[in-house]
Amino acid sequence: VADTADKRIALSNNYAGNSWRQAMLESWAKVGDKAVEDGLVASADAFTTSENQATEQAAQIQNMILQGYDAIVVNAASPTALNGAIKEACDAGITVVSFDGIVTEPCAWRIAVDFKEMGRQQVEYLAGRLPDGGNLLEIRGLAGVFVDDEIHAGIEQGVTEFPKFKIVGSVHGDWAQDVAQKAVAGVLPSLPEIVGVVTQGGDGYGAAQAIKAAGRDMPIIVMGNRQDEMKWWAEARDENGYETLSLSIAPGVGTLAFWVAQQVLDGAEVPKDLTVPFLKVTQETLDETLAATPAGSVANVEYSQEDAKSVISAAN
Amino acid sequence: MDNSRLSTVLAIPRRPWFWAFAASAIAYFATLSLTEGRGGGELLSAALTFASFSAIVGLGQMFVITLGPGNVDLSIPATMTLAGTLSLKFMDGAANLILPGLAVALAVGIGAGTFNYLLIRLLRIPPIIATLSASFLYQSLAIWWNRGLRIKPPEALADFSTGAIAGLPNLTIIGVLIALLSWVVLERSIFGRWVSAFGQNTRAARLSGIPVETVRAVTYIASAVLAAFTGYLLASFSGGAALNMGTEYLLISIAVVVIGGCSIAGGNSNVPGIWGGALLMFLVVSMLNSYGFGAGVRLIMTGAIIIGIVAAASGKGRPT
Amino acid sequence: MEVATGAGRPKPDVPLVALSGACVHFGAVRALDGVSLTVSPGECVGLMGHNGAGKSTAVNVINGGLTPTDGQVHYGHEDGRKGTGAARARACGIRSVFQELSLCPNLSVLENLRVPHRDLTGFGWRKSAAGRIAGALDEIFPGHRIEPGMIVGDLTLAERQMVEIAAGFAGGPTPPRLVILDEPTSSLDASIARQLLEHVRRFCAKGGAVIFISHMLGEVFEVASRIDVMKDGKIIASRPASEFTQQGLIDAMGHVANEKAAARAAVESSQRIGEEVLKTPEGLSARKGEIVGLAGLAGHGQAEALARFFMSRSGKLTRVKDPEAAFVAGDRGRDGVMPLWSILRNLTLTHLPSLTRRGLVDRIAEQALGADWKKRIGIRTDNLGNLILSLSGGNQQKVLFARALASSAPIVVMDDPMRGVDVGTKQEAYDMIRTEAASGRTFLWYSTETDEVCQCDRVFVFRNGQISAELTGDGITEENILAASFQMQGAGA
Amino acid sequence: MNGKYRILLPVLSLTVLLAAVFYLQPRAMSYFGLNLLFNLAVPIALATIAQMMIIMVNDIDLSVGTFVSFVACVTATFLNDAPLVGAAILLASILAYAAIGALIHIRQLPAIVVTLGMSFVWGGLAVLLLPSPGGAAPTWIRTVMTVKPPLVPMAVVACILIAGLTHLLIMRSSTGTLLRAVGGNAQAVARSGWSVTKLKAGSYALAGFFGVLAGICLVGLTTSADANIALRYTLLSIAGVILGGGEFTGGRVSPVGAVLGALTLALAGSFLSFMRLSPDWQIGAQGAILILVLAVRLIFSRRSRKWKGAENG
Ligand SMILES: Nc1ncnc2c1ncn2[C@@H]1O[C@H](COP(=O)(O)OP(=O)(O)OP(=O)(O)O)[C@@H](O)[C@H]1O
Ligand SMILES: Nc1ncnc2c1ncn2[C@@H]1O[C@H](COP(=O)(O)OP(=O)(O)OP(=O)(O)O)[C@@H](O)[C@H]1O
Ligand SMILES: O[C@@H]1[C@H](O)[C@H](O)CO[C@H]1O
Ligand SMILES: [Mg+2]
Ligand SMILES: [Mg+2]
Repeated sequence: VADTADKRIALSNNYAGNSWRQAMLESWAKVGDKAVEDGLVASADAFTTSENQATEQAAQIQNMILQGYDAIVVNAASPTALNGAIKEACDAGITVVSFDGIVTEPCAWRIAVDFKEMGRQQVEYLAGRLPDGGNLLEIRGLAGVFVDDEIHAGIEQGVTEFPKFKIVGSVHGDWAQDVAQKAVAGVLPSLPEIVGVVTQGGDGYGAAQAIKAAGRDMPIIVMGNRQDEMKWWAEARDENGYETLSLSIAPGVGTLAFWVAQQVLDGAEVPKDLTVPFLKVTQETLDETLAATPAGSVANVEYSQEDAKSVISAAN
Repeated sequence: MDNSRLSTVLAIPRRPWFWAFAASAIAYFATLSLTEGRGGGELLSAALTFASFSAIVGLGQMFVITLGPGNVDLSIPATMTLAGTLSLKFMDGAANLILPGLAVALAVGIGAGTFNYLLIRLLRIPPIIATLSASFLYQSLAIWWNRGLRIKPPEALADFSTGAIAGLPNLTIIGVLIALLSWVVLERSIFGRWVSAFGQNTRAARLSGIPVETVRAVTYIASAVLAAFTGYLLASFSGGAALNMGTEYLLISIAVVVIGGCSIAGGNSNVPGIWGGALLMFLVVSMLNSYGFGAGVRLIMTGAIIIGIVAAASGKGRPT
Repeated sequence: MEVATGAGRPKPDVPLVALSGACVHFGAVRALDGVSLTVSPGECVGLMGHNGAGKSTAVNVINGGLTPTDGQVHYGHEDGRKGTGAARARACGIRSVFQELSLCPNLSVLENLRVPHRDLTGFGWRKSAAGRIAGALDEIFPGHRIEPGMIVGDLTLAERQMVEIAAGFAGGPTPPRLVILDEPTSSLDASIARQLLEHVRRFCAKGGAVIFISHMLGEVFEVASRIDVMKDGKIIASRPASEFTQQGLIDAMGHVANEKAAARAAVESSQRIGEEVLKTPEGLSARKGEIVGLAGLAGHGQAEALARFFMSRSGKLTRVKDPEAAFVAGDRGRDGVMPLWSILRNLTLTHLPSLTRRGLVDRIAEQALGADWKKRIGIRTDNLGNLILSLSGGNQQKVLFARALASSAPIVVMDDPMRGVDVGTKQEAYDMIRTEAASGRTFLWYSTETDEVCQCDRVFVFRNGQISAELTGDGITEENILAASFQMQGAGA
Repeated sequence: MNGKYRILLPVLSLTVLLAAVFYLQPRAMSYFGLNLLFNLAVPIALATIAQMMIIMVNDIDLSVGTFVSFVACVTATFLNDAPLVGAAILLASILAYAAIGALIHIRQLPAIVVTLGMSFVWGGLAVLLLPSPGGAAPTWIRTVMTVKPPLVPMAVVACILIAGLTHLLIMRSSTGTLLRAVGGNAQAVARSGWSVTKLKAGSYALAGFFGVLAGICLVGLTTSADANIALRYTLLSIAGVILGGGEFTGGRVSPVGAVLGALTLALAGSFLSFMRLSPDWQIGAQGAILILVLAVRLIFSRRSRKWKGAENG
């Protein structure tokens, strides 16, 4: 039995309103319950706030302090607005591990995805496919949110690197298919010919629908990891050999954070900043990934204690 | 004769809905000026399509808002999500279940509307908070039901909701029919009179023998049913229900009602204005996107336009 | 109570206010059409006239609330200065008590004084406000039960009216010199109205002036030193009160009113009254064709009893086409008027379900109904499509009357329905009630006017929320009603 | 509801909820625990007071949430880097509130629409200021918000101060009385020669002022800001006012009640955390507890319902 058998770990989650977050919660429950069953930790409770709000989440973290959890794993609504509460948790001797939506408070651990790189690679991929460059449409996420800003910055960097591309339109799709569909449909009529669409995930299918409805030629849409995006891609491939790439973060990264927290509690030496690779689906791995993804869900990877140990040792 | 026709024409700008349509037209042409007029048909068809969703939920919201101060339905997004989720899961892509699926969606609407009403009636919770609280319950229900999985609509339904007849999107036809029906109800039917009376002076309405509680119940249920129907259509249109699919329709539903020239103090409503407001909300965002404004500027301009229109349309001395 | 006294007081021949040729037009309506009027210290001017004659408009011109489109208003300041405008009117000690109550129901009695008394600020303002209002209430309405800390919304209509009157007379740095009372007694019962009249007389005797608007001839004769009669926006007669007789006054206002003696049932009551049609838990009962009165001091549960009865017999969707009961509101703004609607829509509201085919309103039938009632009850408007709020108070009341009578309800519940209705119209309304009763309708009629109660076939007198007496036939007299209203109060105190 | 009983409901619901929280989590019953339970309620209480100022004059403010977010962004950027500029911006935003109040009255616009429009405007300004979360709290506000007074934690002291001062301002002072009079009967106020426009502008300015305080306090607690940080305050503040015994029309409000209402709402969230529900139902439970707390109002309004209640309405 590990040293953490009596330790209690809580998940502080700020949003549950999309399939990505649902998959994240499901992975957490699966891995967490198993760990409790195996006697590795005493409990692994998940908490979700009703709206995507930093203030509510800060209160939630303060409650967790009161409840005496040993570690808090947090997917934060804001990288900075929770710092007050996180500091209080650290001061109370609690281990805080953030992931996906990471926090800047130095006392917390960060399991970051290089969102910027994710944006840059999209343009890089397009450059490989379209040496002549051309016009791009950018679909952004939710305004004012860290992830959106990061991916956007990466895309800008990519366009500077590959100056043959030009972003001729930019809309906010809020990481939702229907919002993206509406925004794209509205901006499309005033746009010139588009060769590629750079996205943030969760919006590729909506973009494709809007472009199809407008009767335009289908550009290369960089996809996210939602099953409907990939299914559409597979169907287009079968029909006309459509080729693209999917870049995303796997919701199972929450389970990695869980194990990292467990390792910290166990006394392991863990650097504050860890990076996980983003999930990449290519033309080759599409069928395989699709087969492993339940209908309507999100492509996912869950992590084990061993995975966590190797990520940690790689960073050390 | 001529004179009266002239004065009818001159009176048009004083109609509360005029400004919403005028501003829509400005936004439309401003967008097209970027492309020297190319893409006009596309933009119009997109506007008509997406405005349908806003218009249908907006009509429901309009009935509720007409009931007077404090009456508003904040559960529209959650009701849309719940109806979309439940009905798509029920149909599970089977073409022969399209109509039963619609029935499921409408039943969700009736259920949600009734629940909202009961909170307001039995527990005397102010509508704004009752419908907000209820919406959390609906949201949970939707999560619990299928954990946010996006299930595809039956092919035929997807085709119908994205299709068009003679160039007119099917959704638009539905939206216009519902608007016509709402117009008849509000302007010509006794129920419309009752809703209006309720909104002006509930107490006096009750004392004139109006069954006010029936009126309020029917209104809240109607709003929820329209939201549920929109959820069904939107989920079919966009390839599946999502847990957050109604989110933007909360502000939009209120905005189209007020932009359309509906007196928010109740007792006065305006059906054509709803469509005007719905078109405007879509066209403004499209215009600002097309001009490449960032999210910040876009939000500021949207706000300024809402205030501007209301200031132009509903100042003192507005006809009733 | 301080009243302008001493050195600063203008000579009696310097008028407090002088209107000359004042005109006010609302669109095509000439609400005031060249009114000249002066009020001097010590005078009590009774202002009379039919509904819509322009009395309230004249008040608003005098207190500076409305600027006349033509003509002039002059105020005689204490130091002899003259001027115009609302601020000047206030500075001259001109106070108004409006026909439509203008208190804030959410504030306490003393807090309400803060609104008209602009000097109430700084530390201790509450104390001086409480002192002022309590002083005025004690002086005008001795024996009242109103505390300065009570929330106005919790007071009865009569009590609110008392507070407003007291605020009008309350002292302050600018003491009242001319108080305009626009139908101040319309919701007061007889005993409180009497206290007011006495106060008005005292006030004028001490050199104050009052403009007293009322449709109660008796009251006006009791207090007025001069009576001005208005008709269609003009003053058509202005003479010392002693030169008018009651009938002469009525004739001057242009009404051919029947003598009161003729009022008693046209059809013998025994013929008209049938089986019992209602009985309430608190003991109210009425028979078919009967006119049942609810009497007693204002605020003793009559309105509540009526409402309880009405609420229990209405509001069901299944019965909207043939309602059991219809309601005539007395408090128009709160209980009756739909402010955004036309006169027509207001009028037809209760009967509308019967003008509806498959849910749709038959608008031609609606027009016809409206036109019919406009004629029958004489609503002064050129177009039923006008907004209801463009009507004078009394004419709005007629519309509410028509709303109930136009329905097919066998029982009509009336909550002091004649408030603000002029003499001529009242007589027509009484006739109509009797005719309707003769054709089998039952009336439950709460009134603050003993005259009206005395026209009923049976009267229930209320005290402290309960029925203290049931009077019938010759038992219905002013003395008996008053006795039953006060009886136990005397015993209890 | 009678004025005298108005305050009972918020007191009762707060007490019951607090007892339940103490029962579930005895650790909360300490200086440290109370501070954790309530410190984030301080900005909510201020925002609720801001909302109350608007509801007091029969309007409603749908922009409180984005306004507080905007203020938070200003606080974490300008007020920190260039305090004078920051203060000037905040002052200007209070004036903007006053101007909106005046506009609404002069043009007879529906407040709900104008403030809905303004919510976009404030939100847009906030996104322009902080496209990505960040900034830093000025140290002085950080110090104020983390101060540890003897015996009673900062959060409780702050709430008592807010309630007490606004009570004096709104319920006792002659100006406050006049502002409430506007809600009760604006026509009567105008007839007495007051400028209702100025009074409305005044209550909107007060709302702006308390909104500014809310934003500053919030940043003091969170140490930084983002453009979406306080969106939820709009609905929380409305719910808080109502929970505190306020009504949407008629100028019936209670500052003490509003603060208690805000505390109750904050506590409701903690209560749910301590219940440890399944994640599927956590969102729904927040709705359920709102319903539950508000349903308590029924006990108080039953008494005065029916004709009596309406008669006094
Ligand atoms: N704001 C207004 N707009 C249009 N017409 C008005 C307005 N105010 C008053 N009037 C009209 O002016 C005329 C005089 O009204 P006023 O209220 O002065 O009558 P009144 O003598 O006080 O009647 P009552 O005894 O019924 O109170 C009426 O015909 C009324 O309809
Ligand atoms: N005295 C009144 N005057 C005007 N409106 C009232 C009055 N009392 C109640 N109302 C309103 O009328 C509506 C219906 O009230 P009513 O008393 O008919 O309902 P009810 O079905 O008898 O009530 P319950 O079932 O709760 O006893 C409610 O909206 C209420 O707010
Ligand atoms: O909410 C999720 C996650 O935060 C992820 O970072 C990207 O997809 C969004 O939908
Ligand atoms: Mg009058
Ligand atoms: Mg009377």
